[in-house]
Amino acid sequence: MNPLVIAPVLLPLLAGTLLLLLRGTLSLRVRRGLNLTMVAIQILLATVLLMTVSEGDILVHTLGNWPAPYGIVLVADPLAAWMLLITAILAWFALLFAVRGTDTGSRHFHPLFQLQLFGLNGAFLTGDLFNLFVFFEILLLASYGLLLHGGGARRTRAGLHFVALNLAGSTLFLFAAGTLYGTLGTLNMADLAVKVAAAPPENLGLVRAAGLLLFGVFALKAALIPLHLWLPAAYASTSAPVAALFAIMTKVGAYCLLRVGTLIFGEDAGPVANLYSDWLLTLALITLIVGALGALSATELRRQIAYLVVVSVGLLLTAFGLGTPAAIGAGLYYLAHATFAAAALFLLADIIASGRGASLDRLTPGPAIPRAGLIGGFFFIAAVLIAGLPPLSGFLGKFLVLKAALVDPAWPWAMGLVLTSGLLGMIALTRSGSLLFLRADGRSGATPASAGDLAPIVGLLALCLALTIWAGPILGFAHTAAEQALRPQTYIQVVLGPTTRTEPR
Amino acid sequence: MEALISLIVGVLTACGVYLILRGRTFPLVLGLTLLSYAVNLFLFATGRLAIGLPPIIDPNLAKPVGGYTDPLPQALVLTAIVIGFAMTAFLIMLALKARAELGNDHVDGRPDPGDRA
Amino acid sequence: MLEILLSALILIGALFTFIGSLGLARLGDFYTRLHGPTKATTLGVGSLLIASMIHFSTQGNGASFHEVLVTIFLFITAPVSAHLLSKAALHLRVKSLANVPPRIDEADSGTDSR
Amino acid sequence: MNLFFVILIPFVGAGLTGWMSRFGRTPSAWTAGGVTLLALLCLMPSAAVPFLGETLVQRWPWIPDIGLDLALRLDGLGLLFALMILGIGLLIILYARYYLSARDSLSLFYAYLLLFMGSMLGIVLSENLILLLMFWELTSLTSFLLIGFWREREDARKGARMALTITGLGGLALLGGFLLLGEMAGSYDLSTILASGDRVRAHPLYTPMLVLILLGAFTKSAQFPFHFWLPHAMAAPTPVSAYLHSATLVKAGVFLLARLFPVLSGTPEWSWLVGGAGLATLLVGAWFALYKHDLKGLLAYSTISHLGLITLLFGIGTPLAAVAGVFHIINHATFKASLFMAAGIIDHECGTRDMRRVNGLWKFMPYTATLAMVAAAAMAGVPLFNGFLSKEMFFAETATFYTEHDWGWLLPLVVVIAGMLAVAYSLRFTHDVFFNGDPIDLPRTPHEPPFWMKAPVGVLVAICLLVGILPMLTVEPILTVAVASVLQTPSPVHNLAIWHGVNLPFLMSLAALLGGLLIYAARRPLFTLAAQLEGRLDAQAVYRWTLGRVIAFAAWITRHLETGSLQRMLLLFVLSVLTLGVAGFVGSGSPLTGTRATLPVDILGVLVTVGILAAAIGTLALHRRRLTALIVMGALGLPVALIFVQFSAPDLALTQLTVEVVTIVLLLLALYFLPQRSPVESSRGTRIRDLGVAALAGAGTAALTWSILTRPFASISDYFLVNSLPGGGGTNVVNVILVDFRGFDTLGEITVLALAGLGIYAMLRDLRLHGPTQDADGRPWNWDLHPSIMAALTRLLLPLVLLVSVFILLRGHNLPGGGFIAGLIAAVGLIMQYLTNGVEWTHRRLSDNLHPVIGAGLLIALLTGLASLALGYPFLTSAFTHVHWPIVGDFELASAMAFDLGVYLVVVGATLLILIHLGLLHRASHATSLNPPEPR
Amino acid sequence: MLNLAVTIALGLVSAAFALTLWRLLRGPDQPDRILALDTLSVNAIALLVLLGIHLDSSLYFEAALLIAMMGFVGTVALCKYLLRGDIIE
Amino acid sequence: MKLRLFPHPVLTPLIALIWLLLANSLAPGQILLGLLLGWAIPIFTLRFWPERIRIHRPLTLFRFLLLVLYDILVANLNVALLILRGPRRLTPAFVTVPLDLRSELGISLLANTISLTPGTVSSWLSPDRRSLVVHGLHVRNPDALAATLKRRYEAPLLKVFEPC
Ligand code: NA
Ligand code: NA
Repeated sequence: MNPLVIAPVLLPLLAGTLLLLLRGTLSLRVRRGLNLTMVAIQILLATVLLMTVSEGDILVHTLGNWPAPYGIVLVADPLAAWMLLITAILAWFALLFAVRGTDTGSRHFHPLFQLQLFGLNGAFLTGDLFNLFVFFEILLLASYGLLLHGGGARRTRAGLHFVALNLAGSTLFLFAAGTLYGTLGTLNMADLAVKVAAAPPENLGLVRAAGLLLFGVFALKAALIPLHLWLPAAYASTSAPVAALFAIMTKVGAYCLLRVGTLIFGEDAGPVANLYSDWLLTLALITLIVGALGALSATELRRQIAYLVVVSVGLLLTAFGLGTPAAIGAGLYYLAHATFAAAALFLLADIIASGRGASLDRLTPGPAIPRAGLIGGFFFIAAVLIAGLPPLSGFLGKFLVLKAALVDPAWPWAMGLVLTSGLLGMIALTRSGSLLFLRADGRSGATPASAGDLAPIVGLLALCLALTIWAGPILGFAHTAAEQALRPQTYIQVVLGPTTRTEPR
Repeated sequence: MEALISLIVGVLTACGVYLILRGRTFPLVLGLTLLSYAVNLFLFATGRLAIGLPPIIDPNLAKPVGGYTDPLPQALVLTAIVIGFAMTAFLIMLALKARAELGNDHVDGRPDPGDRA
Repeated sequence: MLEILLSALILIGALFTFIGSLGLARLGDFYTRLHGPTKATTLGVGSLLIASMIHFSTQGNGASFHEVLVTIFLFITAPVSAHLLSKAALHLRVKSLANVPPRIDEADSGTDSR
Repeated sequence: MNLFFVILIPFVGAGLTGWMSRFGRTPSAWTAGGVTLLALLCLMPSAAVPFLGETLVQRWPWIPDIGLDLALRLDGLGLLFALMILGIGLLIILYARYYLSARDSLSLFYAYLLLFMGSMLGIVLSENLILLLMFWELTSLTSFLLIGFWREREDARKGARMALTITGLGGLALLGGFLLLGEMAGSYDLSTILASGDRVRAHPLYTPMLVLILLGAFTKSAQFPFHFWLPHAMAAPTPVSAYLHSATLVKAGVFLLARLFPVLSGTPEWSWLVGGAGLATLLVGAWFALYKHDLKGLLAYSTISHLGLITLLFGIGTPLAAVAGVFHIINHATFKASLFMAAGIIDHECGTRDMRRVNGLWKFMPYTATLAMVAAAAMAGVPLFNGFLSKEMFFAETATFYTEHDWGWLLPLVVVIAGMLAVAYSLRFTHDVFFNGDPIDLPRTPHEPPFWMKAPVGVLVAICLLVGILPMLTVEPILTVAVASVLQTPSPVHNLAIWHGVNLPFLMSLAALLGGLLIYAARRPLFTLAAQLEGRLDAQAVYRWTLGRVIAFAAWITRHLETGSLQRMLLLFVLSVLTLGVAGFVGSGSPLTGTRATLPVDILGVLVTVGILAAAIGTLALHRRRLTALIVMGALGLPVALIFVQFSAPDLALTQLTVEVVTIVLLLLALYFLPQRSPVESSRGTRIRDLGVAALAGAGTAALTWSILTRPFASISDYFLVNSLPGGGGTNVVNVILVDFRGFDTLGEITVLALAGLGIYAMLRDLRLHGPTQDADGRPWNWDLHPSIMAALTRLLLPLVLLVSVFILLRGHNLPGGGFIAGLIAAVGLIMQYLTNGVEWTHRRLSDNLHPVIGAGLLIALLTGLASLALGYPFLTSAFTHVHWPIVGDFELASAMAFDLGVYLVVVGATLLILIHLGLLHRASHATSLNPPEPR
Repeated sequence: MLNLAVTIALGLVSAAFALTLWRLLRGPDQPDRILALDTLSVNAIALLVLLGIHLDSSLYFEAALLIAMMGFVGTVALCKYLLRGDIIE
Repeated sequence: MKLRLFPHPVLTPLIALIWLLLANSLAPGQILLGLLLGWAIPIFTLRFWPERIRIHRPLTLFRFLLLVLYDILVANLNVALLILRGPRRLTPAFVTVPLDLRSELGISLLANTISLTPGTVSSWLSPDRRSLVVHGLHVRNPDALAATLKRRYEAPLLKVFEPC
């Protein structure tokens, strides 16, 4: 039993509950401060957890003191810790942006924000398939609340689509989980891994079907083609801090594809080994190119960024689909980059939109943004990041994935499509950048973005810079996480191993 | 009985799918409700069907482990029902919001083409 | 003896339940159909519940009277339901075999405050 | 580590220069110049190394795992380029100080320039291939900034974008090529790669790798057919053109050819691709240069042509050709930089660069004219100027080629023609600008520019002359070491003398000079011909067309994919899921039906099946009449609950029944604000398609259910049955699972419920909806708000309902029931009061602030779990004990009960919050709300 | 005998259930359908009681009680909708 | 204050009784719990009870209840026969019953009683609450029916709930 494992889950729940209860009691200032502090503590917790597991250790918390596979377990391995840290950091910057005013646009922003983190952290930590479903619902419902935060017709429509699709996705999740339970009799993911590997041939059909249905669930969350269509509108029409926070949402799907794909349907899964690989690689590559085409055709900046998020999903899942330690390590490195870069761009897009008067973020000639030089500089850097141009982390991530792809028979496809999508993305960003910053006529009269508005953006960009500079050690960690994920025996042993009950009841 | 349950799940799914493919918010909600009926029954059935063996332990009677039906799917369905209810409620609210902001109840907010039939 | 009583109660209950639904299915307009279920079922389910009460009280696990509660509930609610249904049908001017008193139409076609 | 500083200094200096802007133009210029000088100084300590025949490598570990280090190298080639970059850079900085007007932000310009300079230095000094690539891309990006410097000009923006697109394309190809090359050589370090040429050339992937790398080099060096971006880049301020298109940007491509020469060259593929591209570029560039009326356009095409010449030399691939190539790199850099600067001066002085108007400048600016004419002569390959020397070596190489290949005679012929064209356009530059009558309609009256603007030109022209006359003294040493590093062997014997006697190359030079004169003399008909040809064979048009097609395709595909239609998304989702499920099952060869015995069909089973099918299909059939569909769907809950009862799930039956009615109330609340009917929108075909898809989905889930139900089964549940009472203290195993074994799920589940409540509440804030004042048939609503018979009796029911709720809550741990069901019952009881008595009446008796209830519920559940954590047990560890009190007897106290209480509160709070606030929607939408009269 | 009675009763109640279902689908008016839905609950209670006797288990009592309560609420809500549209006002 | 603590002397034992019915047990613990709930629930719910229910003649009420039970039995037999005979022989009619009862509860109880018994359903209450329209399944003489209803049900209810 290690409280460190459960702390990242309990803290946001507690914070969310308190923020809800104290809504009327505490002033907005105090609530903002409280929220920021809580997220900062989560960063700290995630860092400590990451340090603890950085050598490949796995920590388990058996909830209710019931041993796995009977009770629910939370499992912190390097992969989970990595996701937690990225989430917490991202959340802090998104919140920092939100507390400058957008958080007052709707009731309950602060509790919803914390509960969203509860859902995210829980999804990363849980070792139980059904519990994963529950956390999916939490993070989705919280995100629905946040997505609609502020209102507006477009936002509402996007929200409706998002909710409806995800409800269909939830139904599918239950079908898949039910099939696995009905066939294998367990829900613990480590136990499922054991049982899947030992499944008799007559049950393989059900196991495979369930596995691929789960794939569908996660693909929907991850925005893998053809299930990516919800993303552009949803991301493009929500408020900036929420869109920034959403940068992690697709990664939840990607994480689950990786987790389930390596743990339950991984190398050791016997006849269903590597069930996801081919599907994942093929679809991810198509996603890459479709996303890039979308970015190229976008007529609004935020939609363009949303499509670039689709592209990053494609690259990320290409890495996961390749399935080697090098590729997955590269993917995990890229994941952090893509999250921060997309978030920075979404925040920046908000500043650009509010600086252009009535033109908003439409990619048409419009008035100049106040402090265009500075903001243009940030945009330039962020664009370089997201387009994967040298020398920043985006390039490194892309390079690492491509390098890892060379051992795969599909490498020409991977290389061709990755490079093409990179080119298209670059063309798209050049067009929009030159339109927004070079081709401005007149002044919009909007108030210039303050240093405080820009601080979260600078912070996120600095994070990407840090990812670039310390790529060596970070990638080292990512490789540890990848190897750990690809060798699930340790995970299984730690989870299912000799009972970890604190003492007999 | 198993065939009947399968049939029920299948028909509920089919009706649900058809309804969610209609372009209005209300049928969408109805369809998702039908789908959640289908999946709840399915989830329940994964514990297999047993008559008269509710998982209520009788402390006086030392029934064997096989003397009760599988309780776990029931717990899962309970959770799923609650979550489904919450989601449905939210979707309904969203449908109303969409109606208010888009001016009609088409899922894409398309202007009303009128009743063609 | 007990078994005969029980069987009789059960059969009476089932029969009345059936007749109630039969009325619902057969009768000519809504207002007449309304009589079937609201009456026949109260007695039908009442008998069944009494049967259940007797059955479980004689099983050796002590008296079982909680069925009374269901009966109470049904007896309070069934007439209210019937009244509301009838009121709604009158409001909607559902086709009636009997002549509807004109004052109902007058009152119901007014505006929505008293 | 001085090499690092050489690169780093310009980058840091860029920031410094930008910061200096606050002190004015001159300090900016001084800073930029100082930075460049500093970088040059930093290079000096190592400058001798190449001359000793060594290669200096400096390394700083970065990502050692993948062989990506910050590794720099200094060899002859690198030194040569670094000197050119810094030296010409210095001159450009000086020139730009005077060239740019007061409106332009000089410091920004210098900052971009220094960034570009640093990137360029990075390319030429990189030891690691990936590092080289990074700098390569950085030059694309920074050149984008430089070309688009005059952002208000459309041509500048377009030119910049085009340059970035083409060089970016090349950069990406280069990435692919480098990746492959690195795999082949086993390292990204040039030292290793340059030593593994044989292995690389023998590798099966050599050709694709070569093509990719050449794509990179050719796009950067504006080789045909990628040459068209370069003339458009002329929209840049002239110092930029002078810098980028003489010594730096475009030279990066040929630098790469030189850099990788030992690894890549020596194969037919290399010869054909590189030679072919070079030859085509040489010719095409020269041809177009002649007809450009824009002075800079002429120079741009001539640059293309010269780049083609250099490429062709590397394509020929002999050691001597390499010598000529490197030599011409130097020469071209000097004369072209000076020519661009001269063109800039003319533009600056005349206000136009159109040679049809710019005439006879000799009279206005004789010094400038002299300098320009010298440089033009070098470009033409006139003896005594540096261009002559390298061009003659070039002719010599083509002549050698002729002796060794069939059809080889074509090459000297073609290059002589290109040479003639070069002479002709050089002549035009000289004659048309400085002589040819008087200027026509110039915006300004030209005169000599400031001295410091001419000085850089003078320096470069001096170099042209010095090299041209005294090659052995001036250029020979650096050329030798540069060639040595290109070839990775000592430089071959070459003779840089001016006079080699009358040989074939000399005759070719002579022919070129004379032919050029003739062509220029007969230019008029040629101009007419060119004007007629214009627009055909236009690579730029191809580019625009391609880009346009790509964007149109992107828009087309995106429009067709992302239609914004939810129906489409859902359809795709269902189809995807079907595909996945079927692929999963069918691919396995498992039988559909398992071996487990099935239960016999009984009457209840048939009944519920009929009931459910009737209700489901009825809902579907009647879905357009919404209320009817809702009523029919309301009948689903009963048979489903009966199934749960029949198959031993009493808890589920109770839950199903309560949730069902709450859902119906919810749907009714919503329906009030929605149309009462759904129009038919989809066509018959669509409906049939949807029915088909729905039927397939139904068949899929039915098959899945059947397949599972007919299979034998063993699960972890035995553990729950065994441990529920001794370990969890309850006999209702389902409830013990919910509050104990899987209490964490339940915690999540109530969070979901709370979130739904909060989310809905949050959404309601600005929601305005107008409920209809009459029903669907146009009938006004009934006058009776709260029929009194209903109201009076349901009030009586409240205590009863609450009692049942408490009953269900307390017994849940041991018998069917529990916090969730109990909470819903209480909520329904309270909702009933709202239904029958109205909001106002009820609110006078019951607070509508439900947030504290939800919060308290969550907190109780959370604290129950935290308590165990505080005691050193895992979260949510339960404890229970049996207490014996007199009279009362034995009763159980369990922490799980507290947890269940939390669940209860959240359920009551959230359900009421949702329903009441939905109910209040109507009132919220009316400023003057109808105040329902209070029933007495 | 009891078993026989219960079996016959189950048959009768099932028939009632089916008839009610028919009315539910047939309509023709909304009150007819609501009435059918209400009757369906009562039929279901009857079925549950019979099932309880048949299986000799009292665990079904709560379900019957809840059907009685919830059926009423459903009927009231639906009637209120027909009368007023706005059911919580 | 006293009223707040023990809001309803009748309700408390009634709730306790119902609790015991629910629990199906007479254990001392359950009795105590029942009383506890009988005390607690009215505190919360009394606000929902608009008027004090005063029963003036308990014996009349009891007799009334027996009468109603008897009528229900007979009514059910009648209705069953009517239904089995088929729809054609029926002569349904709406009958207006003028009301002397004034209290909401009284009227409600009357309406419910009418609905529960012989072939009649209370269909409509006039806005002024002075008359109740009853639907009869098989009515031969509407006025006689109205009179019977008044005599048989309204009179005792008047005595019990509105004796003045
Ligand atoms: Na001229
Ligand atoms: Na309302």
